[in-house]
Amino acid sequence: MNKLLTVSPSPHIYGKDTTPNLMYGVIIALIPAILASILYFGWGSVIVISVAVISSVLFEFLIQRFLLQKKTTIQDGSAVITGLLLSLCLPSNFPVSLIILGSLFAIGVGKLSFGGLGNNPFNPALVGRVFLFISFPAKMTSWPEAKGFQTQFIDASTGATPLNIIKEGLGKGDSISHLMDKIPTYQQLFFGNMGGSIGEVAAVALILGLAYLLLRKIITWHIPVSIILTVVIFTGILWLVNPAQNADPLFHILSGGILLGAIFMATDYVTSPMTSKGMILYGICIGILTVVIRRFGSYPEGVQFAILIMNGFVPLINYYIKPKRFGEEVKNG
Amino acid sequence: MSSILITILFLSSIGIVAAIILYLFAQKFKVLENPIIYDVEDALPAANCGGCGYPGCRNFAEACVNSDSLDDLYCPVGGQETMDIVANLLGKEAKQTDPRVAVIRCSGSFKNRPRTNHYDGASSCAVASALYVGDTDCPVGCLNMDDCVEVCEFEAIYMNRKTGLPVVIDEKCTACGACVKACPRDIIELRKRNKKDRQIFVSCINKEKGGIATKYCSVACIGCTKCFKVCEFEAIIMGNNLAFIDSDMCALCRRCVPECPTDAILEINFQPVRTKTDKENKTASDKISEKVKADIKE
Amino acid sequence: MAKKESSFVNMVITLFVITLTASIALGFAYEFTKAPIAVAKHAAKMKAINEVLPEFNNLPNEEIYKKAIDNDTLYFYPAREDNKLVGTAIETFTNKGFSGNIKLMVGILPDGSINDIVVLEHKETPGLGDKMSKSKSDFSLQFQGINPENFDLSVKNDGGDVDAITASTISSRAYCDAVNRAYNAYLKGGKK
Amino acid sequence: MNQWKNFNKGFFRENAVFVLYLGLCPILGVTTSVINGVGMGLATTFVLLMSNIVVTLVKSFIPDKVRIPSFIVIIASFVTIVELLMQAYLPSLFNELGLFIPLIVVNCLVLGRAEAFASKNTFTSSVVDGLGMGLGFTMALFFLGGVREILGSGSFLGFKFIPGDGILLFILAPGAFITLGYLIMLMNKINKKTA
Amino acid sequence: MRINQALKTYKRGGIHPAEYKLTDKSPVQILPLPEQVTILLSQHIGVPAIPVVSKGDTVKVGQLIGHGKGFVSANIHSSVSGKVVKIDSLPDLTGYKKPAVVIEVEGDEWEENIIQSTDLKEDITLSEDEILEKIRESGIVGLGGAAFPSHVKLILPKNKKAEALIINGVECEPYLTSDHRLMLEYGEEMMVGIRILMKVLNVRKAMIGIENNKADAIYHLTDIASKFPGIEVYPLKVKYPQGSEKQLIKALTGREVPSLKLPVDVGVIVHNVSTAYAIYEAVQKNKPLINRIITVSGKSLKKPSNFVVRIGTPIQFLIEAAGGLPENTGKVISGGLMMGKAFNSLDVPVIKGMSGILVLPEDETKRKTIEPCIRCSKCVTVCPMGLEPYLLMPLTQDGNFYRLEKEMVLDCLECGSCSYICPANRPLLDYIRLGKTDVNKIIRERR
Repeated sequence: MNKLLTVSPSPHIYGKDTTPNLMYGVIIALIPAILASILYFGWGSVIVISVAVISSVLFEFLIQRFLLQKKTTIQDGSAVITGLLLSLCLPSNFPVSLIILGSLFAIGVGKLSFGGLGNNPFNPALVGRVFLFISFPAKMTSWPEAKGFQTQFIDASTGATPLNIIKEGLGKGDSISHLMDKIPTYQQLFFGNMGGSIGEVAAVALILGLAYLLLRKIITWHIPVSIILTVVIFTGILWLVNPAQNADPLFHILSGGILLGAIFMATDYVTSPMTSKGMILYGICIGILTVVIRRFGSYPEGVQFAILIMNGFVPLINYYIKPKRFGEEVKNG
Repeated sequence: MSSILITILFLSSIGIVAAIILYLFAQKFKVLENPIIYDVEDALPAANCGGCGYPGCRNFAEACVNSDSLDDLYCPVGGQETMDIVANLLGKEAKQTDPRVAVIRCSGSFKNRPRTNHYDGASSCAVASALYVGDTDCPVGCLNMDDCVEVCEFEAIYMNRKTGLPVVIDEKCTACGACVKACPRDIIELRKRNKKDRQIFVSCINKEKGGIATKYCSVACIGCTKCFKVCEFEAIIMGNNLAFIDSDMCALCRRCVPECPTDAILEINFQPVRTKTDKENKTASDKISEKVKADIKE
Repeated sequence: MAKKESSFVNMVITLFVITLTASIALGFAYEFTKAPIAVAKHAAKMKAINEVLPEFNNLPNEEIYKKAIDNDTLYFYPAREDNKLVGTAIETFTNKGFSGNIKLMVGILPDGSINDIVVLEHKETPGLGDKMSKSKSDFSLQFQGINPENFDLSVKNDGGDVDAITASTISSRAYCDAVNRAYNAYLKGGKK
Repeated sequence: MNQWKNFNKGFFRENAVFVLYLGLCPILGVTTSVINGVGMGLATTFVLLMSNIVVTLVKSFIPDKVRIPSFIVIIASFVTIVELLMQAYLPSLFNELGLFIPLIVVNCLVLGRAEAFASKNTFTSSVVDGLGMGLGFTMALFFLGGVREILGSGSFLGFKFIPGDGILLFILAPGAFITLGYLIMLMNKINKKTA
Repeated sequence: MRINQALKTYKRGGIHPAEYKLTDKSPVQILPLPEQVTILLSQHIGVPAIPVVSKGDTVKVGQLIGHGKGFVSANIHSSVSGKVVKIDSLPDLTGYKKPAVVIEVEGDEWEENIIQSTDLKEDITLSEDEILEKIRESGIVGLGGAAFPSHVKLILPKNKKAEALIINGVECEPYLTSDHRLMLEYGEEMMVGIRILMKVLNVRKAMIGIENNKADAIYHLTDIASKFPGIEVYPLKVKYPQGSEKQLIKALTGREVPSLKLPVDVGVIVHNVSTAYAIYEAVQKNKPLINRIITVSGKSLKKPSNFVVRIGTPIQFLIEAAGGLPENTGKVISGGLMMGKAFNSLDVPVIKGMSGILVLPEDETKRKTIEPCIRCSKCVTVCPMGLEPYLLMPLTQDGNFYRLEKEMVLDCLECGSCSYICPANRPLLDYIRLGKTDVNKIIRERR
């Protein structure tokens, strides 16, 4: 026999999951949200999404190929996800040059500076988004209204997001019941007919994405459910204590980026805890921080900051929260 | 002018009070640690390689200060020079030790050692060695998966991809022994450093009988004792079908080299090239050391 | 070089000598720079007063008067052209800034309208809140020539007439607060 | 000892900011523009140089136990003198840097050099070291301030060449950290090449 | 045919690899004798046996050739009759050399006291001590794969008492069907074996755990179990690695064996079905462990089958009997796909713990390129022991053994679920296994 036998340590078969597989799964789960954004914001959202995705992939390629002189990893799809998630939390009239800058920051600083996929402590898309938010606050807080499909990119009429309305109204001393007349109905909120960043408006599309992710077992329920439940409980308590000053839980869930954050950003593999117990703790902390920032902070929305802050705590959570080892519970008898 | 006076009065009194307080504290909490530890630590190379057997240079310094004699303590990186300084600092005798260098005692290159199967696991000698015998039938030969290269703090070992054997860059090797510990096959040996880094050693540690050994590897030591017979310095020890040249005894006379029927005895950094395997190894290592030198110059 | 031993006398004497030398040096430096510092401070203030008021030929800081308001003191610098009051510069402040106090110099004309405003001191975020400085943006220009009697000195978000600096409502709000404080003090007897 | 080598060590090879990571607090605070950075750098250089000189002159008279208090007094005196001088003759720069000038006292760079170098070396070496370290510090602040000013406000030395707002993040504290990180990375790369 | 009822299983972790039970319908065939057998003297965990024959001796089937000295060791018997031609060191399946006896086959002459008839002998006449002695003499080891000497397992520590006997018929590895066929074809003998074990251990209850992809075996055994009081059959959900002792105990009794403790600490003893059968043969028929059932399988093989094989038969011989080695063979594995070891050459003999030989084509054997860990936490989710493989691998690479021990690396079953599931193709188990060895070494040094 002239052919050499192969020897390797066990196991000798492998599952079907691969990194690109999982990444493309997330992209598929994002399709409803992308479609919804195009439906509501038209060309603006098409431009924002395509620019962000293309520039993210391009920057990953260029930096890896020429600056780091490593093998490029654009085919694993993680750069596409970064671009998509970044674009989904931008307003539809965001200038193209700044989107490119945001992608560069997300990929270059948020991801590759730390050693690329698997080593970044913070979610790169959120790093990019927070960078843009801090650097260009004016452009990041003018939200075009969702008006159905439209062809022009820069829309003159901008409006406030529901959360903005509430925040500023409360600042002026209005009561919630009065402010609720100014914001869209729950039905509109659910289907996404409101001002906001392109990806976060349509709750129904995001929930469809969540269902897909759970069905394909790409993520587990722990993070999204614990974030959303915490927000519901926390805002519910505030609401019950003082309904004049606090919006109800349903409003909080449907408005702003909680769903997008809880389903797609907090669940990012690299930057979330490894154990289910850790995931639940992480989710609860994100929920609490979000509500605290929304209600008591100076920004109307806080999901991004909450997730980034908790990203920083993930190594600590991983160190202290261990899975339940086999043999820990000893039954007598 | 009053402001000047106030400043002077105020600051000076603070100075005096502070000095008194400091003095009292210094009396109360006298330093317990021997300050000479710092001096010893300063004299060490601060590589923290662990070659001395202690976790770091600081621990080694403590050990030097606390022990009665320096006989068991040796810093392989700093070498004799450093140990002399340390001994001087402590007023103790440093044991005279020769500088050493690592050598790879395997010549089982791809050409010399036929592969009998193909390994497809994690790229680590330790993993492969724990799993099975290796790509060839030789149970002690080099597994060529870079464990020694990765562990070297001084970039003194690299893997020659053509032969599949690691090569030690003599100039950079500090004989810290990290590779010796890392090698699951115990191929690497620390030998006495000779003039111009010359070295003669048996490049095989296979203890099988000659017939079996040569089946695995064409340059295996077959324990024929030819070299043993020719050596005038009693530097060659035979045992378990294997010859071993004691580097402390060897006079580098090179008489044993041509005797070896399987070319298992290697000579490094000697003038003319003699044997086939030697050529292969030598030219490769020479090229690299030249390249390294060029790199340094840049 | 042998170090001195850490004995009691050594320690006390060393530290004493060092502090003594240092204090002498410091005292002289202080004396030496006292006058230039005062001059520099005065020049800065005068420059601001000059900027916020129309032409005058008296020395406003010699006619300075104060008024206590909100547990602090506002300084008034009346300016006269040939003994006729042409305006009052008011050094005002607010502690509602995004990061710390803001000090402004507000020039108010005798008819109660604002002539000009200059920022004396602030620690606002560069690029955002610091746009209140005249050199950085046109924000402060909107106050020129308005009379707070018929102009609500609060940002539009709060129902006022002031266009806030984009994305730094808090700094704008603080700015308005300081101007308001100066104007109210001016009305409540600051008018002389 | 070769004094040029000594200077270069402080200026480049063991640069206080990029290699030793000393005195980062004032650095991150003041480098929003080139002028601020260089001003701070020169002030620090002056203090460093003077304290090095004085420390090296008096080192043999100071008992070990009061070493640090003595050094601190010396440094603090020079810092106060710088502060007073700046207030008197450079009021506009003082306005910008005011808060950070007193902080030079606790800049570990100054005390660190006094303790680690000046108290052990000769007069000339200490002067050269002080100059090298101080100018290296100034250079680092120049680059940091330059990058942050260009990116953050689109201007250089106050001259605006990009219309509109810059990237705000670089003016803010996180921008300082990020810029510093990348400059350190660059420095390491250069150092490795020349090593 | 699957059983639909509330099935027992363990809760934490586990995976579902494809089953590929190609041979579950093929009856066990008796393999003809090879020309020469190589019987390794170290086929079990523990001290190798010492040869008691010398070159040139003539031996009979069942004759003692290696004496297991020491507490944890096992006797080795000749599996054929013939002449001892060599006593030497020969490579086992790791390629490292082990002492072995090579016997040239001459006829098939059995030791006189071995009862060769296949009649079922139900009465257990021997006393407990006699049974134990018999098991020890016959060189019985755990036939599930670990090859731990069985008599050692049956001697309980003084202050411990077993409450139940668990018989492992799970066979959760893909391809393997040797236990399945044994349960179907030698069910009654096995039951008697279980009764013997119960007598030795002095327990009233024995539970047979079988995964419900072997429904015919479950029905068959449930049927005959009615004749044997105290023995019950429990169908289990299909889940890998249910065949692991700790997981099986958890599934059947709900008890968890604490870290670094033995099953007897929670009052149970686990034996494999094949071991039970071997014990029946040893006790009732005086037959030492000289043959076993081995599944030879693989998608590319012409005739995948189950064979009764004499210990020491060369692997090459077995593969020839199953249709020869296919052209595109990349890997040959001893044992299951998940935990088995790959052969580096086919000149290796069958040993007691070998339950199957799998032939994999080339395209299935290639490992994919290792990518960076994306921290997807799938390895943590599937680990049946609640460990964190993603962490253990870099800890091993860094040599951080103190932390490794703290992270309970010694609890690892080496089931391979983590490497199986990893989307980045990381060799998690390769390194964890190394970490285990290293930590063990350190613990030994500490003593």
